[in-house]
Amino acid sequence: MKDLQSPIETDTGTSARLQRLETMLLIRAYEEQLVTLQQQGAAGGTCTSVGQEACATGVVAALDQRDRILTNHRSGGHLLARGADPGRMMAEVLGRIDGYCAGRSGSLHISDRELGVVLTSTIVGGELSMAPGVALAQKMGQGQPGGIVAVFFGDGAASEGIFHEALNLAVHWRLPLLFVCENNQWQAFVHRLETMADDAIASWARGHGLPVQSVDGNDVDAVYAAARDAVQAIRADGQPRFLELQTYRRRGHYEPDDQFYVDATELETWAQRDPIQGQIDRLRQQGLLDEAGLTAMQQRVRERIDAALTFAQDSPWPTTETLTDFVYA
Amino acid sequence: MKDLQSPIETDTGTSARLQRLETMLLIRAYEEQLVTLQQQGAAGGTCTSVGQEACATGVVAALDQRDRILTNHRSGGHLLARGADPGRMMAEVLGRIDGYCAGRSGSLHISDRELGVVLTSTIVGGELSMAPGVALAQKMGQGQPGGIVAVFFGDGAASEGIFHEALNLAVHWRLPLLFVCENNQWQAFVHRLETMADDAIASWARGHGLPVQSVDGNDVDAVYAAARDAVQAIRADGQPRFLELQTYRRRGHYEPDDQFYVDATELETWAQRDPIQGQIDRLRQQGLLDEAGLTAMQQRVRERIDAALTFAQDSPWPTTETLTDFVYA
Amino acid sequence: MTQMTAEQAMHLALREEMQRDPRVLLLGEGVATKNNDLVRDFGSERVRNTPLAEAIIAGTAAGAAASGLRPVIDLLFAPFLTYAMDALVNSAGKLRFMSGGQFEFPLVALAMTGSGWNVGAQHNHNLEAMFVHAPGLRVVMPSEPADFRGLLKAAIRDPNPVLFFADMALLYQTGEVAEGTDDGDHLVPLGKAAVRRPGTDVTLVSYAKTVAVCLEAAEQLARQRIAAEVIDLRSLKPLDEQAVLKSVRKTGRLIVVHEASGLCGIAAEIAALAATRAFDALRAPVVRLTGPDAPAASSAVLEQAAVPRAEAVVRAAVDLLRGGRQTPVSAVEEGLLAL
Amino acid sequence: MTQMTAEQAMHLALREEMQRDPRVLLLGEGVATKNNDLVRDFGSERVRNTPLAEAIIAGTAAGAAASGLRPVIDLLFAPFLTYAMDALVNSAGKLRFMSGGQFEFPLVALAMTGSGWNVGAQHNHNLEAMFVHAPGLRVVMPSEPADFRGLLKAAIRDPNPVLFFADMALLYQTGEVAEGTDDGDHLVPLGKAAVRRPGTDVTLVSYAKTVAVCLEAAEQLARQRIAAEVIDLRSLKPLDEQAVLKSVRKTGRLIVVHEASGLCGIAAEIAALAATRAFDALRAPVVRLTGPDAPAASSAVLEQAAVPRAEAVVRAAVDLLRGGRQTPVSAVEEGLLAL
Ligand SMILES: Cc1ncc(C[n+]2csc(CCOP(=O)(O)OP(=O)(O)O)c2C)c(N)n1
Ligand SMILES: Cc1ncc(C[n+]2csc(CCOP(=O)(O)OP(=O)(O)O)c2C)c(N)n1
Ligand SMILES: [Mg+2]
Ligand SMILES: [Mg+2]
Repeated sequence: MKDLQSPIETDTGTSARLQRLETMLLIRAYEEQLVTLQQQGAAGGTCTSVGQEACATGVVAALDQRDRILTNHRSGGHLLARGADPGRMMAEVLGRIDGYCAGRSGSLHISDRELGVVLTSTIVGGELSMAPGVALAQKMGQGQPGGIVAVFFGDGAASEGIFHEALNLAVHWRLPLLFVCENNQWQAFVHRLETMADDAIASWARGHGLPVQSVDGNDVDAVYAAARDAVQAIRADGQPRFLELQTYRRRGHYEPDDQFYVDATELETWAQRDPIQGQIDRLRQQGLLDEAGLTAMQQRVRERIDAALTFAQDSPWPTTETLTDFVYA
Repeated sequence: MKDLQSPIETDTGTSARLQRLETMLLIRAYEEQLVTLQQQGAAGGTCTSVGQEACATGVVAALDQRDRILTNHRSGGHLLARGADPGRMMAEVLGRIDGYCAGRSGSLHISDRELGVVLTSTIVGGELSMAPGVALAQKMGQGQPGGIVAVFFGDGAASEGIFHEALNLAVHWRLPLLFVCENNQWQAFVHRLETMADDAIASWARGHGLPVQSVDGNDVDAVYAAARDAVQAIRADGQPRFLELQTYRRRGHYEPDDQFYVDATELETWAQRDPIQGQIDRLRQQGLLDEAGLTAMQQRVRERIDAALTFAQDSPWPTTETLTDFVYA
Repeated sequence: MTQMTAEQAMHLALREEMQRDPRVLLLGEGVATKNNDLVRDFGSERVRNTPLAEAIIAGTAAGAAASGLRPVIDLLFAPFLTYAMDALVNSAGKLRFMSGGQFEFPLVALAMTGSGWNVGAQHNHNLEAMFVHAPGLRVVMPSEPADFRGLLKAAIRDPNPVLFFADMALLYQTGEVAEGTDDGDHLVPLGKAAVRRPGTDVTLVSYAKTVAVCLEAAEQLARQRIAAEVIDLRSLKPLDEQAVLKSVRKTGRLIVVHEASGLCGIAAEIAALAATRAFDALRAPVVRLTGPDAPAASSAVLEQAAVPRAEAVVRAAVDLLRGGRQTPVSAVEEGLLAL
Repeated sequence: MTQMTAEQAMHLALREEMQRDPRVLLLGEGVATKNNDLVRDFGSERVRNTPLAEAIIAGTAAGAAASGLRPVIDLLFAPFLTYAMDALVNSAGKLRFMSGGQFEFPLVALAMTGSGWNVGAQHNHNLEAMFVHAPGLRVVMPSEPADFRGLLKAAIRDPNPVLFFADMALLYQTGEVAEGTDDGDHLVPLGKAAVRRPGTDVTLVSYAKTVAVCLEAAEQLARQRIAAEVIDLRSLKPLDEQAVLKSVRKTGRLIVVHEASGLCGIAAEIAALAATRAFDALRAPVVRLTGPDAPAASSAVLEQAAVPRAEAVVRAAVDLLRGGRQTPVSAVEEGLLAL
């Protein structure tokens, strides 16, 4: 963390866009590896973000190292986009001591203070409850100068009362907080239209009087641009912004999940809008990516995931004498 | 409860308007009596609604006997407007067995099932959490045919997350529920503008997509008219409505409270807009009330309160053997 | 008799009670998705997917229960109950009393808890004791399929709010459940413990997954000619105090075993019961073998290590019979886990 | 030494700690209104009125605490903690552990509770045991002004989340508090009980308002030549187990007294402690005198009747010394209130 002010990625130029494609491929490969492990009985379930990779990638790319992130149960993308080591993440999923949380978290609450991914909670709305406090500390001088806070949550979380409380506090206390709602249309086993109006999330957020933008969450360039603007605005005036990213949860809620309850046509429609394939097509059309380049990228990703798996599986289990470590400070 | 469908008051004619004035006078006299008792050390504190009498009176007058009401800590007006016996209310405040809740409630949670004033909670937001369930039962055939539910709460309660959850559920499940926010500008010892935007309540409610109306809560005719329209609309389509009543808490939060924190000019401005004096002036101007009529009315009210006080003070204390009555069914 | 899992037994109970009483309805995040047979048979009014908002689910249940319905709400995992706490503790638990008996709250709140799925402490937290401490609530936590069914049926019929905790590790274990339609025989009344194994030397009191731990320990102890009596509490509130006291008066020795942490937990209550009401009969210190005062870890090794094991129970029982000793609050403290 | 009320002592502690450590801030509904001297001296950034929303107050405190601040939040009355339960139990209590020790949560949550104001069970509910049961939290509940100050100071300095319960009945009672600026002498460490009166015949363990009840009982017992030792727990978690065990080993008799209800309460924990770890020293049944398993009534008569009285403690102690007896869980059950 030498230059805190330099964004992890700086521009909308070719190398940054290729980098973001590679990030999305990494997220996909990582999560598919977890699915395989689960199917083999070698790991418990996880919440994957297959189909949502552009959300994590685009928003996190717009943040600086001095910024902080809060996330939830579906956090793999956010962590990897932030630069987390897939090996330590996988070790955590497998419950090993080299995991980011020494095996205490498992897949659902991985955080890494160093990376600025803090206080991950799997209580839906937990991240929303803590985010204003992190932003308040930032505002009161406890973070890196100029830093802001981004909080990722789902459309389901927006139904919890804490959503409303967090928005009101952030607006009223003028907290440097970016709300990022990944509206993936599902709330575990319930389609969101079963529990809220179609335009509910943006409209609820607007009721709080802060700037709200809805973006195609499957277009990483669009997500990046919107997030960059929002982040700049927050840095400029210190006040919160709201992004709704329209996307879709393509796998089940939690592995394994046969999705018997999902409308096949809807699923297929969104599969056609895959954020990774879409970006590959776009970069190809623009002449920025060729077959060799893509293959090399995929190769690098595969190698990282293989190495990660080896690392994770080689990591020791915690010993039972450490059962009560970390409870009290 | 012979004729469930007949409104407790039917019209906007003279006798109904005089009746509502008398109701307001009764509420004022009742609460002032409680203040006196508190000052004499004869009763604990209460939350009075001095200055807000038009809200309770206007809305409750628009309800039928078949309708149900949920209210909160500041419920004296709602109960009296509904026809509750001030004697039993006072007995409850004094902790006596003839109180509506056998002395278990005290001033803060008086309910009376017979009157349809149910589940009063002093947990701010508690009434909002239960109201959809009462309305659901109504919708599913457990209430009186055609009945609706009205829930009274404050501007402070609108800050609790449960407000948002209750609105979403009521809208999405199409519940016959009238939300009545008495925006009295105060949330205990905090002015509401310290914690929310000026237009917050209506704007939060509008985010949920239901019809919202803001009304002068110190004009009983206006409140009645708006409530009557809302109630009719709910009865017609079974869907929720939202009323915000702009008013002011003229006494402190809870007796005793010297209101050192209240802006004297603001208080005085609202005192000039007293709902009772305003209505007296209007009725006089319209030639519907003369001095003798008013004196007679005040006399009747005084007699009822005196009788209530005697009744309450004569009521026995609960015996300690009954300490654990009513816990389990 | 037929074999079914605890989950199937719960489903059967729901179906039977919905059949019997049209006021029973099922609310929760995904209940309609997961129970589409119930939607088919009882309609979408009575089986409702809710918004993702536990506070309003529980509040709605309280309001509906007081207004003539009999809601069963599925709050998924026990830690999510923290969002529903006001509705359960302050409304459902208190408003009958606070209204001088005007309202009743016949509702059931379902929640899963306990180790077995490596999901970590925000899904796995045995907080049943918190609700036992709160007035006006009832709490049950069965250990076998027949009781999952029978207690759920009784809970639905009870006029009080009941918290029904399902131990995750038991949900897919099978057991014998009586066949036939509902004729009351399959009810398990709240407040009745079951003696799972009679014995005369030491009383093992437990509930949920650790009942099996105690039975296994009793089996091992039998080989050492120690006759352990195993009591499955089933209801944590009302607690079958007489069953516990009777057994302790007989054996003179008491070991309480559960997965929840020890401080102010059920084992504390049972130990206190013995120390206050069966002191004269006690021949040795009471022993508590409980989970540690720590959140549950996700890592399988640690998750399992936090659950008291049969070996620890055996060792404690043998020690007691050898003449009493000072014993620990949690399974961890004395290294019993090392077994 | 100077005389002040418990409320003044808390205010002094807040002032001293805000002075000492610029990271300490005070958040809550009305805290800025009620403490305008603190606003004046420490600024409106550090003393903030919040929206009326306990969940976000507590969540914000958790987030801020993990990010370098040391928030003190005033949640007003204990039953309102039900709205803050997720933030306190699932976040502040667990996320240190769940993150493998990456975060700390140095926050203090204040709440008033207990009888004295006739405000009924939605303001008056002693639910401290719920937080004792939850891992990762500390819980204190002082009985006299010097401890209100000293424990609040220690709580603010503690790196863990601390629940600070203020017994309403004690808030305006005065007591001696040391003068002078903060030099550490006025800290009361968490986890240390105080022996309020030494004795050899029976141990009375209590906290908050019932400490005075026990002292009064001890006074009456002294007239009957019974020397009662009175222990004020002060911290409920960590619990000063050694202090309790030491006293019980000396007296052989234990009576635990508190206002909170009995089931899975602190008295259960203390009774269990004695039964598991001082059994050999016990010469009589343990006695619990607690509030009933019922919400608190508003009516003054009933509210007072729910609090254990000195007469009941005396009677129990005399009974124990006469040779042991079977005693009740709550003060109500055996009609002790009739005294
Ligand atoms: C308070 C709470 N309720 C329920 C759950 C179970 N649960 C986990 S994720 C989830 C769905 C969340 O939906 P959303 O917020 O849209 O996020 P998504 O999973 O779609 O990314 C549910 C119901 C939980 N973890 N916490
Ligand atoms: C959950 C909860 N938090 C705090 C309180 C304390 N309290 C009682 S009334 C009140 C103010 C409520 O404001 P509002 O909702 O506007 O109603 P008003 O009192 O103005 O009628 C507060 C903070 C409470 N009773 N419940
Ligand atoms: Mg979603
Ligand atoms: Mg108000």
